[in-house]
Amino acid sequence: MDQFKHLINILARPYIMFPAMIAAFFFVFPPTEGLMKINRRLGLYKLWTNKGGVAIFSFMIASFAFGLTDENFRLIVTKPDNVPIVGLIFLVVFFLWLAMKQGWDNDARQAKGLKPNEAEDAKENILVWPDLVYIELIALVIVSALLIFWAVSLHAPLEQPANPTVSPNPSKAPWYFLGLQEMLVYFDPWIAGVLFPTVIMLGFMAIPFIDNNRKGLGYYTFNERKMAISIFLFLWLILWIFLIVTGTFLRGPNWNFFGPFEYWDIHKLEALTNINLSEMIYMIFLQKQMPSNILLREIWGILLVVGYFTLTPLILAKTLFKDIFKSLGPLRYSVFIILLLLATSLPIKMFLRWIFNIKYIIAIPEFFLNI
Amino acid sequence: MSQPTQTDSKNTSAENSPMMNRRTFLKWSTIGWAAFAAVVGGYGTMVLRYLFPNVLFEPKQEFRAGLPTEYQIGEVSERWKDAFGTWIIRDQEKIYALATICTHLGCTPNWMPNEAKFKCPCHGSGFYSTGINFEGPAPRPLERYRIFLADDGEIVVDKTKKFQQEKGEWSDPESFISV
Amino acid sequence: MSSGEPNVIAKLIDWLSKTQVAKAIFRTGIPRNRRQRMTVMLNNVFLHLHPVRLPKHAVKIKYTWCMGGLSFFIFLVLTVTGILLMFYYRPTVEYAYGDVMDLKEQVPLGIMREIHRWGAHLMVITVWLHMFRVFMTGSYKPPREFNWIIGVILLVLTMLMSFTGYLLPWDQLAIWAITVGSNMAGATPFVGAAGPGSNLLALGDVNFITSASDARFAMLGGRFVGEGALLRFYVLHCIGLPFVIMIFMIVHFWRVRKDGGISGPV
Amino acid sequence: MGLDERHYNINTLNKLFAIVTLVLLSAIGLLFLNDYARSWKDYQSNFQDLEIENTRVKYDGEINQLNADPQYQQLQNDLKAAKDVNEQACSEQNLKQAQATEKDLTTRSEIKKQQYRVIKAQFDAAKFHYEEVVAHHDGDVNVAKIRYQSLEQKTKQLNQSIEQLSAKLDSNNKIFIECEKSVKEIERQERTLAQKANILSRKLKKIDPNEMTLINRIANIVRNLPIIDLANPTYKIRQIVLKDVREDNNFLSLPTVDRCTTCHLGIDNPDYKDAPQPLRTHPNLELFAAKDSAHSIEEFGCTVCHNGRGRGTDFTSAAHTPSSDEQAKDWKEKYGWQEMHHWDKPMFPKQYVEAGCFKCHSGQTTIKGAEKLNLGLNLIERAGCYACHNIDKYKDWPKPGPSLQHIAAKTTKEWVLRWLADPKSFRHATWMPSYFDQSNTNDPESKIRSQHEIRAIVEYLFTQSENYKLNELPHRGDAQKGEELVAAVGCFGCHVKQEGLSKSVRDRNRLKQEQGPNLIGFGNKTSPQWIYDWLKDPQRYHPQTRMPNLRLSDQEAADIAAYLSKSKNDVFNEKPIPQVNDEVLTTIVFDFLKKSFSQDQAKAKATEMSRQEKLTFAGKKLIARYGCFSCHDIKGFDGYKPIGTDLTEEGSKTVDKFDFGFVKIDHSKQAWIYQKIENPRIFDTDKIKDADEKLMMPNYNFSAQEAQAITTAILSFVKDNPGKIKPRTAENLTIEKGQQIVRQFNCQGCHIIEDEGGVITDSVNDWLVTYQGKTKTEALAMVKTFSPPKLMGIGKKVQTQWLFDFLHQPQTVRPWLSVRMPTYDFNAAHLNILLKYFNALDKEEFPFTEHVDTSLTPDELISAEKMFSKDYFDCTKCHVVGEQLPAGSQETWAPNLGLAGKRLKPEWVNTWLRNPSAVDATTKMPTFFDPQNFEESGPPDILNGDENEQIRVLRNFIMSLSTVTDPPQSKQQPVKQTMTPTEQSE
Repeated sequence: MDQFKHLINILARPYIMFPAMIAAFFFVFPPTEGLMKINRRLGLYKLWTNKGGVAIFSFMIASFAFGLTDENFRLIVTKPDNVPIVGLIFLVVFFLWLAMKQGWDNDARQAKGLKPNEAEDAKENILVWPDLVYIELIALVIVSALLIFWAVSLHAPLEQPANPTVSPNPSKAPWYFLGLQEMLVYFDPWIAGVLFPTVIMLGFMAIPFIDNNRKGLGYYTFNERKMAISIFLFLWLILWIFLIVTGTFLRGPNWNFFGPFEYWDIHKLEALTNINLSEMIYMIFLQKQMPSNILLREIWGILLVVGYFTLTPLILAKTLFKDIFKSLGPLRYSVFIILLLLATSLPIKMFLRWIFNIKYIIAIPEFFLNI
Repeated sequence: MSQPTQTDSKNTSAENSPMMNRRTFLKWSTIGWAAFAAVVGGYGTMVLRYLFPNVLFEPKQEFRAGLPTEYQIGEVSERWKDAFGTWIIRDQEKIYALATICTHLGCTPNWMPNEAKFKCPCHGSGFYSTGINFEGPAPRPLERYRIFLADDGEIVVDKTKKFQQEKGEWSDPESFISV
Repeated sequence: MSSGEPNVIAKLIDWLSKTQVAKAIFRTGIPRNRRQRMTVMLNNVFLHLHPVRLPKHAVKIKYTWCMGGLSFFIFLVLTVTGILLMFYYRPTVEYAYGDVMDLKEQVPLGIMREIHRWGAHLMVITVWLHMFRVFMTGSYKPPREFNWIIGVILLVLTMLMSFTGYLLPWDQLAIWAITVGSNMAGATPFVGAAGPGSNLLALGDVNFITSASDARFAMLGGRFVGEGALLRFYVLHCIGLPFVIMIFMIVHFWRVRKDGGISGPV
Repeated sequence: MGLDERHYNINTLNKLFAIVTLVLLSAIGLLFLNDYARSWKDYQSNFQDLEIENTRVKYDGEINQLNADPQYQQLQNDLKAAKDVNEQACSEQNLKQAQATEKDLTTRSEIKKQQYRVIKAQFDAAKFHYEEVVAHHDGDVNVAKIRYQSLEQKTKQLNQSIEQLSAKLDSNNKIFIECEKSVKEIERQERTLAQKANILSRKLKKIDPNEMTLINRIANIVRNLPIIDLANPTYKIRQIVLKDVREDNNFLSLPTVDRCTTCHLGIDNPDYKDAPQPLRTHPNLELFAAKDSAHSIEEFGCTVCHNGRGRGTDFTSAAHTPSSDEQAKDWKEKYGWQEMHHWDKPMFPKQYVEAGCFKCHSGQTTIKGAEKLNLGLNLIERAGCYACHNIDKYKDWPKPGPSLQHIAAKTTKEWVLRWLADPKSFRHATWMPSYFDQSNTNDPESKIRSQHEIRAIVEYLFTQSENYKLNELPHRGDAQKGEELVAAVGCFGCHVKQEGLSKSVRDRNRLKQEQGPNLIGFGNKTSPQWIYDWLKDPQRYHPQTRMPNLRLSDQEAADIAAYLSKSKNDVFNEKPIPQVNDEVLTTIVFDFLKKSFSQDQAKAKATEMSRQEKLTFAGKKLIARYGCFSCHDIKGFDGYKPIGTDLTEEGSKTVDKFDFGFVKIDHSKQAWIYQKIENPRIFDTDKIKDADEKLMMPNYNFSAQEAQAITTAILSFVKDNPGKIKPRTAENLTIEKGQQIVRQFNCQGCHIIEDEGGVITDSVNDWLVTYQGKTKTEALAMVKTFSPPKLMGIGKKVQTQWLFDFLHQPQTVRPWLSVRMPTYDFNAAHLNILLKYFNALDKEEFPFTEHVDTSLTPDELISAEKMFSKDYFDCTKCHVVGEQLPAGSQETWAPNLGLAGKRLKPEWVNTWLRNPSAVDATTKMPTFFDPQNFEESGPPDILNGDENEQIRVLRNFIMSLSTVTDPPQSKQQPVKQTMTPTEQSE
């Protein structure tokens, strides 16, 4: 049993878990026809059937129940402020399943030349009183009851009085910002804390203007909007929800990583000494002294970053995103690709860190400018 | 339903009055709306300025630590240890201020003059007088505070800003005074 | 099974609904027939957020998940519990912690605080799920683009509401969470003291962006999370942000109706 | 028109819109300007100019001094020379090789360090992992171990190579250090020498626009512009927040917040002594504001002493208070000053500024540096204000006036009648205040009524006077001898005997001399027999009196009685005594009766009474009304409460609680109190009042200066508790209690205690001249010897038991003194406090017993006697030993060494012998052991020249003296044995 838990602890490490998640993601939510075929062949779509739902939830509940037998797992999961996140996991998975199930059902109907379920329903009009009003009332009652049960059974946390001189270890932001705090491991605060949130907000606002696919309005579908849904879910599930879960449950003292069954040992040490790209180039490859001129020193990183945001879009437009480029047009495409590249810069930076131990691609601490 | 009337009025306003001079129209409305934009800007500025009070009631984070000449070369001064949690150290070229917080678990180390090191009583971490850790569990060197000379030549230590060696911040000119 | 009693009650209700008072208040009688069921929706200021009739799919909870409605409902719960909490809570460093402690220990039904806190967490979740549903049904597509933008703003405001409320108990959890959060504001390019370019906004030896004049300071009203921050967050939490969120909510609901009601297949 | 559905011309609307928006815009501009313009910014700007000027002057002076300094010149030349030499030695070519090596080594070392950092981190993690695996058994121990060990190996290797590299680097870099060594050394010396100048020049560069670069000069302006001044302005509100100095704010105790330094910028800086206000330095930096003073501004702020509104940053809102009408006018013109009505604690005007001291220093009897306040407090003590007005500080103080229980034995009704009518006509500076013929009772009708009131009071006093049998005068007194005795025994420590005393000269020392009444007019007032009886035992007549017993012989007492009775005031004695008018008397009685009865009943009762009954009835009522019983013991008034307002928190009363009547004075607390003290009845002016409603506070005829002092004191009685008061340690409390006793019994009339007192010295001087035939210069030289001793270091010096005995029952230490230590009626509590007090002053432990072996071996005794003898230190030249008086001249006479064993602490004797002037700088005791050259100072032929041994042995000898020769002064009869130097010399 211990061996098994140990294995899970190892598997949960970001540099194993995260690539695995990404890899699996694109098979489960295939953005392209090619991947879709693989998905079909593997039968992954079966997840979005009733049986699949039962399987998913049985698995989740079973693992959770198993986890609760472990002291360390129990300790962190039942922390009052973490309970909503446990709820969040189950809710997200449930609604993901619900949406995908309806989507695949509708896709199957459309494959047969039928209209989606919603379209069938929409033919008929229903008076709002009492059907909808009553349903809503019932929902309110359920939520009220839930809140009261929750409030009675779980005390809101109140720790020691505020002490500005003693910081708890770890100090965590509120859970809904833990994604940003997790990004802080890989980016400087001005990127993780300011640039990314702003871009996320603006990017979300831009979605209706980028997505010019007229299909899929008002009904669940996957096939008709594979690319859009896949990208959205990647951002939302992997880069937001998953990072929050990691930040809440798997980050312990000194922001070190701890497996779900691992004791939060405050003494745990990790090799966190990383190297800047410029140091790597000059000191390790060229065995030379670092140039004193900042621009000269960081030119490689600057070229890389500029290249990433200029050359990659061009290359992608010619290759992978050829169709998209065609349908979006240059302006929409540029906005889309810049946003996408910004989003993917996070996993890219993560991989650079894990594989090459890179700290900053551009490191100009003199101006607080590190990328 | 209001759609047609709207477009109508737009068209008519400019054309329908023969005596109206398009130029005057533009001039006045430009002035008006420019002024209005300035007013809105002014309101914004008001709110912005309002957010920065002229006095603060925060506890002092700066303290005056006497003249540089009051410290001997090679001395680790414990004068401000109890009151401000700071050691002031003078070596051949500079004076710097070390925080008395062990980087391991936040205990307060002791200065051992005979062995010329800081020794943390909690878990035995040891630091040189530079603040560099060399023994025990401490993961990184002690932190330095911002230090500078006031107008009258006195040393001022500002605890709001810290410099960490592992981030390469000890070369920052604010992290020491050269003497 | 005596058939007399229900009759009496039904008659009584019937009679009551015909009194002048009932008419004055409800205008419509008991919504029994189709016409009445329609007019009740039109005549009631709260109900008339809804249209009179809807396509069938829109009534199905499978389609809507009811997340938008629940978010609004939780917002109302939070408003009520929040107002009640304000009776016992003083936003000063001296009293805040003790007052929250007293809510737990001493104030009758101080469980308001638990409902408020868990409700706040729940609202963040329901708002996210609402957004998720809206995306999955493609409901942001024309003509609803603008309402999607309003929705994103409401989402951000919801998180800010929760963030500002997080500080108020004034315990270790609170100040350090806000410290971590607000340090990010200090890293804002140009206007944050620890952000890139802040030292470019200087003239000669005079720095204009310092820890006492940057974005973080404006947010906290001080250089640290202290009494200034507590008061600012309190005011934002109780007045500032609710006011803004309410305005955006009104626009959001209005546009739902004006943009053709809930989305559906064309 | 109708077609457009328009009413207004759009152009008009545009115009209108543009105009109103422009108006709004200018309103916003005005708003910003209005917010920006603050008067304190002008002061700060002025201060900046001053600061620049000041710094420049200092800098120029510093530079001139440097240039004139030959050492500096020399250094400059040396530097030039050293640089020339260096140019050769440190030239590029010479160092080329080394520079190349340095670069190479540095690079290599940097790279290694980089690797080391990474490997070290990996090693630490691997180590932890290994430990964890071993502990939890969850993983392959061997794998972990191998990884750990290999990393350890690598770490060590890297570390080693880094060390090697840095060693190489060090040896390589020696050449650089060597070649620059001399230059650097000179530069360092130069820096040290020019340090001040450098600091000043740096400061100038920061503040003086002329010294700034262009960009900084622009920045200096920009930073203070509106809006932008949010970031980093030079014009700033300065504030001092003090958590431990509390401001009393209607039941809330809040931290003090003082922003006074926003304008008073030079307050703690001695450089601005002559700067214009508000920039000027505090006038008393030694005690206030300066960093190292007792009340540094950083610790105490301003308003805790000055009052006012600490948060105010404009002239009026800070609640400044002008000290005179002229100043008020001036301020109105200059600053637009207005009286601040909405602040209950306006600043103290300059003349009352010391009123701020008391709230923290209420325990102390004398507050150092607050002369006016001290005078005020002393006046309150002497005048006995506390008797009618409860003041917490004086709760336990005795009644200030003499007992009237036996008044019939002391004086006559006629004298009292005249005295009450106008005490000042008997002794014109008497402390008995005037009750009658005041500004509200000097109309003819009131005058007649007053006469009857006096008559009634006197009648009551004499009716209640108890029998008191005076001791018979045994001898006829000799007035001339009496006069000399009064001068000799020390009466003038507490009394004066002066006709035509001017009250304007009463300072604090004078008050000490006026502890008791002026010794004039006794011939009219009382009989020689009473004086004799009084002198022999004051407590018998008046048990609570503070008059001590001087242990006068019967003859001496009789002589003094004869002398004092000689003094008469004939004018007073001949004042007519008015007749009693029954009608007036009845009115007075009726006025009292109608307070308890109906008009008719009262009338009936009044007419029923006999004249005598009326007089005693009215007398008692009047004494109760005027509060005579507060100061005097009068039978029949037990349990009566003081009649005056409680003054304990008078200073905290708000202005609206004072009744200014129709008197046209400034409506401020201080003006009212001052006016009240100067003329207690003035607020009745122009008021219509019945006789028994009138104000009745008596008039002390204080001078303006005194009234001001008392006002200061009363203003200082507040309820505020700033929190940061002198710590209430047991030691401090003891000292405060001791000071109070010293004050009550006027010890400082004769002795100097805590650097204050000894006012008797002048009269001793007079005595020496008048009765000892000394010239003025002679007298001046010896007056110290003939005055009562200074009480300094008593705790260290004197054994506690001896002091106790002495205070209880004085014995003669200095036989030549004519001034006597009188016997006070101290109770055990008093004595205890005094002992603790003297010990606490010297920080001696109490109770304290010192065990020092003072025995001597026979050999040591011989050495000691040698040292004591004429051949060596010749101690008996000055010191009295037993009954043997010193051989030397009178001005050097010193205390009886025969008493040393019992009296002095052995440790103190040691210290004293070692270096007397270190203990008391004014002593006449010679220093036998030169502290500069201690080892050589003692006589070399005694005890092998060991000075420490010599001192010890001599000390032990002195301590044993009482047993060697039995001193004649026996403790039992110290009085009779007192010898005056005159007798001795004859």
